Amino acid sequence: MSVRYNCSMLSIKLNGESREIPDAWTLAELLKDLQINNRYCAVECNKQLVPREQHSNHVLKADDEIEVVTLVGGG
Amino acid sequence: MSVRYNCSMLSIKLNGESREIPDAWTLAELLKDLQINNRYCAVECNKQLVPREQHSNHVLKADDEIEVVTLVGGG
Amino acid sequence: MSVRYNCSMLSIKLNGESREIPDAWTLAELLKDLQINNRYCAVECNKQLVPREQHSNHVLKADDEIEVVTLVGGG
Amino acid sequence: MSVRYNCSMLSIKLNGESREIPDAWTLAELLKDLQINNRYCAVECNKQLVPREQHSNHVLKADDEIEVVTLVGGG
Amino acid sequence: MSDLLNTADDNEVIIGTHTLKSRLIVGTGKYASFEQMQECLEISGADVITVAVRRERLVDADGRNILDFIDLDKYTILPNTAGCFSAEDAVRVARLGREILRGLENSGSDWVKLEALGDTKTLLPDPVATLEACKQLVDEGFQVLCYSSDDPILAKRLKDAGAASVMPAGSPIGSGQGILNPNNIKICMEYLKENDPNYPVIVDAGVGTASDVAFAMELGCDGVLLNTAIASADSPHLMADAMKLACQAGRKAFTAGRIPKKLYATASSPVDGTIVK
Amino acid sequence: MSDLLNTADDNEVIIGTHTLKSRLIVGTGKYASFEQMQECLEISGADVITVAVRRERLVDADGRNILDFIDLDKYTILPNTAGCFSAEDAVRVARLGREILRGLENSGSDWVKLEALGDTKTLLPDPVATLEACKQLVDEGFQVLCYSSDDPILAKRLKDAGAASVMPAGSPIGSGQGILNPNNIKICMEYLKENDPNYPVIVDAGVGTASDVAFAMELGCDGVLLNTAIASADSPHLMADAMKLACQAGRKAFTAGRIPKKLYATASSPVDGTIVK
Amino acid sequence: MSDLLNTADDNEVIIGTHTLKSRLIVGTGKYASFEQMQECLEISGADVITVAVRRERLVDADGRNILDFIDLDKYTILPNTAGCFSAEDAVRVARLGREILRGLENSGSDWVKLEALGDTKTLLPDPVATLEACKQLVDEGFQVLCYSSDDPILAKRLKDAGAASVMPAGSPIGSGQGILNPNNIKICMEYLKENDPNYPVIVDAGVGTASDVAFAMELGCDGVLLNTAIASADSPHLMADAMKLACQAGRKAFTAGRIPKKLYATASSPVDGTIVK
Amino acid sequence: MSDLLNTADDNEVIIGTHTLKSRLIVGTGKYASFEQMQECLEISGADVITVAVRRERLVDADGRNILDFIDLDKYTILPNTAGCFSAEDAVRVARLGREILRGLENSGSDWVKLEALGDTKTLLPDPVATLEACKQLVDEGFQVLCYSSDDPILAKRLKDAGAASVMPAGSPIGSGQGILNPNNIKICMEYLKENDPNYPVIVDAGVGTASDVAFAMELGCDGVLLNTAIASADSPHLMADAMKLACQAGRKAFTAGRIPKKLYATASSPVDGTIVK
Repeated sequence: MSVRYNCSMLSIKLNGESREIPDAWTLAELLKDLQINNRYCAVECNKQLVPREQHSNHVLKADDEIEVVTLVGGG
Repeated sequence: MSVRYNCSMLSIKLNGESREIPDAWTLAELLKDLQINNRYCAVECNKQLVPREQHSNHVLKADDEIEVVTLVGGG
Repeated sequence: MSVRYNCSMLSIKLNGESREIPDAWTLAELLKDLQINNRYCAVECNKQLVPREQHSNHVLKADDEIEVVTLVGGG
Repeated sequence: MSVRYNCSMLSIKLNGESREIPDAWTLAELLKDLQINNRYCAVECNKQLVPREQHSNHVLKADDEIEVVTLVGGG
Repeated sequence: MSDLLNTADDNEVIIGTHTLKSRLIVGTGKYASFEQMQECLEISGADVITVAVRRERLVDADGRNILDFIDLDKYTILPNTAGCFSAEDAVRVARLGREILRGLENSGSDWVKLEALGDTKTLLPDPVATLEACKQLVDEGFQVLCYSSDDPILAKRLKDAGAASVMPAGSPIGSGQGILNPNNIKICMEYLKENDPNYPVIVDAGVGTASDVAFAMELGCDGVLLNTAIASADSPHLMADAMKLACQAGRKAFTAGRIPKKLYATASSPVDGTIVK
Repeated sequence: MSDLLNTADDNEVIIGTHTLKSRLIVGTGKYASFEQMQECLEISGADVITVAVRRERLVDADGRNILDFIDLDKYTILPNTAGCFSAEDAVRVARLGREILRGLENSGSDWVKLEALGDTKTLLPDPVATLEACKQLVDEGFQVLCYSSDDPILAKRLKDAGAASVMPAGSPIGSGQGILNPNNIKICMEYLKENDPNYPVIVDAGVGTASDVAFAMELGCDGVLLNTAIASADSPHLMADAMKLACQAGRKAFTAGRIPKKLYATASSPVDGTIVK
Repeated sequence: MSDLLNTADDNEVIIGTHTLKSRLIVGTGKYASFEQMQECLEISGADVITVAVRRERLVDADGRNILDFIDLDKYTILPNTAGCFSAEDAVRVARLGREILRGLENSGSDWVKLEALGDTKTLLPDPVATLEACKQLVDEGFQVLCYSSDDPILAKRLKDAGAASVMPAGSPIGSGQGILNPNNIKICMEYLKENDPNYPVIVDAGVGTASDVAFAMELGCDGVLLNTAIASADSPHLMADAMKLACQAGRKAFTAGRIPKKLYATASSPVDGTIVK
Repeated sequence: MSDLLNTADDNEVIIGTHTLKSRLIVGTGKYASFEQMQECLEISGADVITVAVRRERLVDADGRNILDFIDLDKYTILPNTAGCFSAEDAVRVARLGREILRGLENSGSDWVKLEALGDTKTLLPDPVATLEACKQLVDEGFQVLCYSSDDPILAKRLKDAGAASVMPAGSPIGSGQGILNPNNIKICMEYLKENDPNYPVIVDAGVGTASDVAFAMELGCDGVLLNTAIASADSPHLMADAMKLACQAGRKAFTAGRIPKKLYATASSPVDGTIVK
């Protein structure tokens, strides 16, 4: 994801990899930026589930550990 | 089979039990007398199969060992 | 154990059964009274093991729950 | 066994392989020539066992099939 | 979807001149009634059923004969030689069975389930009498399906003697123990199907429940012959249905090629991508 | 004829608030393609399928998601917590799975297949973590189906902790060894179904072929959960069909009440009336 | 000749601080008399015997105590916590057992066979109580030999909790079914002996006869603990002798390295040189 | 103490005119060297050993003969007819074996281990050739020990034909699979020992390790004949010792009368008197 914003950035961990994102982004904006199919996913912030309804007003902070998961084949 | 003939008799073995039958009876006459459903049966005389077609001309002799068998349930 | 003392008694539980014993008896006196082979036994008072050495100075109180156990055959 | 006899020879089969031996040899002479430990062996001539005692007077003939066997390890 | 499944119609099996639409051959003995037998046979989906040959009861108990309850066009009858303990008797009974089926014009008039037994206690087959009877019956033009022990060498000899099928016992008749020696059954198959993959090998006797049938088919057997397991179940109808399904299931599992057996796991869920590590 | 068979519709099993029309629960892992998975699921007749929860691959390999191949109205999805080795992680993953299924409005949003494993080598379940996670998940309102060892005492503890179903392993995941300790499964059933005959006990893991499934059902288990046995078979489609049939066959055989096992025979053909003796 | 046999004296096994001269640990329960027990123990060759802790019968039936029949110098006594269904009770009983053995100055005063059972019906071990009690007893300085299920993950947790030995059940106590899940025992061994080959793993419970003992040893177990199989045999003396020999036989077979299993033969007699071909 | 043990000296078994002091009969094939063979035979405790009959290698590889390594006074040699695939050949080889042993004045000159095999691939016995050869050899005064399949009817026929002992295979020669069909071995025993409890039945072939031997003896067999299991073990000496001990252990366990098998426990420790309840 090429960094192309002209505001201060903050670093978070997304699915185990560190990533720079614009300050004060909400989860919703992050997901939109990742072009992720929201319906198929669930999101955790610092090991706490963030329900779908709260994505748009969940403001990300520095060093937040975000997990974006989906369903895959399994036994 | 009540005995009610006024001719000389001869003794045969039918299915292991001795039985008196009128002299010179054929197999067909025996079977008819036994009211046996010919279609469901096969007959042996002295361990030799007597095909259906020969029942009427197979004359019984004294001490003949007749086996009249049919099909039953089996594994 | 026939009761034959002329002092005040107190009631304890011994191996699950209630029993009257003279006031201020020590464990050692109880065991001696029971003619139990001390070497083969261990004693618990209120679920706490009372080591052999302390039997003689362990004074019994009302409602103490005493367990006197030994070794038996086992798998 | 190098051939070094100056009399007429005849051919026999020994343990499946053809072999020239002096005419009128007895089994005993054959075995001696083969330096076989007689005690450990048994001999068959044309599928017939030749007991030990008869080796010396069993004269070999052309095309005799001789089997000389011994004991080996087995299950 | 269905086209994915039936590559060749895998439920057909050829024994001699007979093409069976079901790999399950069901016996007609030991049912509570002829009616129950009829229903169970239909539920089982079998198109070949076995019968025995017995003396006509002359003074008939209830005047009914099993044949009144068997649709001779729907079923090919396979007469057996149960109750015979010598080759001579087995040949006699086979001829009688053929005679009856010829009279009935049933397609089963050219074959016989050869049973030459050792004794009544175990009803285990007698190898010598079976082999002898097999040769005689083949000479007399029968297609002979030989009930046999699971001795692979005997099985081979029966095939060499012309048997149309060799039917090794899973375990003694009516013992309900299923297949006690899969190793021997596998070796029988190696011998019988050497350069002859379609030679029919049927497990006959001792099957007790559905998983036994499936297991037999998974060994690569061409079919299963059973009677007691259905007739003597608490609910014969349900067990007949179970056996039909199990036979198909086992065959499909065999054809499908199962996973290997290993000491322990390989994850069904992907290992990577877990949030925890 | 059919009325003879389906007394009650015996293929239904109730787990928590869910009524399953098929006793076979099939996994969605390890298939060659999503298409093949879709076809096998349909052939298997399962109406409950399991899935795992994994990190979204962000930069997506092929942009396809399994959910594009699962008819959410036809299947109730049972999310698992595969890949978790502690109670804490298992609870997190369960919540995530529920969140996704709620978003998808799938009926499987209220239950979870709890897997808390000992380690990656054997993928055997960790009794302590499983019990702990089960309690937490029950408290959070999940209907918990616990993948567990075949230890009957642990099984009882899981039920007492509120598990909607206990799912003992037949043998290690993907080992294909079937049911290695029927004795333990029977004792699990005694404990779990004591005064509670309908409590659902599902054999999960290790099943390798059709006869394994039939055998599990014949032990009285309420269903079988499998994945590798179909996905990794040479022909997954055929094996899916085999497993469906075997599951039904086994259930019917269990309900039918099999014959007892004996050392040897009882004649299928009547003993008396033979021409020989 | 003998030097060929005992490379290292292979009958010794070390558990905690104890060096056992026999790999057979024999129980003292269920004998017809103390005398019979004494004779069987001696015949068995065991040098470690287990006992239980029970309430002194005060008004004594026959005034005899088992300890009058046990040579305290010859045998190391291993007290168990049979009859306990919680960690708390198991710890109490262990302390009492230790107290008695200290009084008797028997070498078994520093270890305990931990049994924390699920319930009286099956006497199967309770994994949670066993693990809890193990930790407490290790803290109190006991060398703990844990009677456990054959769940490999639990076995590993018990070792990690400090158990001096893990003793998986072959099958339920007194069931006489031998080793029902060799697969699990093998996996237990892999976990418990990983980088620790001498960690003692003893099969305890369910052994019924000599071949069970030999089989356990052939799996690589370090010993077998049994009681019912000898005490309840028709002739306990003979069975004690049988078990001694079987234990040695199994150990030697394990150490000797058996031949592989194959479908069929390799000739024992040389193939070439036969007169027939 | 020892008087408690050896009621009658239970290790003796009578076969024809021979009284064996050991129930283990050991083969002399496939050892790494004659020296190793000699040592293993001695360790095994066997007093009957089997040999094969082969063509003298005339131009001798190493000039050594097995007989130089066999103490003819200590061992009774049992010659076999390995390598024969017809009755005719088996009879020839038996005569040759007898001739050699007569020359050697060994006590084994009056008996033979009859092996008439089906084919080289499996080395399974041919029932027809075995029966035929048995009759001929009995006529010629041999005491015939028949290597046979585990077909009970064949076993009975061999006894009726005069066999001094019937030796059913546990599994194919050298397959190391032990006893694959205990059910058949039990039925063989019923037939062979009906009103003749001392008729010797020896399990021959397929034994792989000590527990196999113990199991055979626990079935009531009179002895075990093996070769590959010792000769091809990693350490033949240790395995020879293991087999000796296992044979004795199994016999004693059989004589002792084992405990019954049950689903689960009966407590080894007394139930009452626990401090907890």
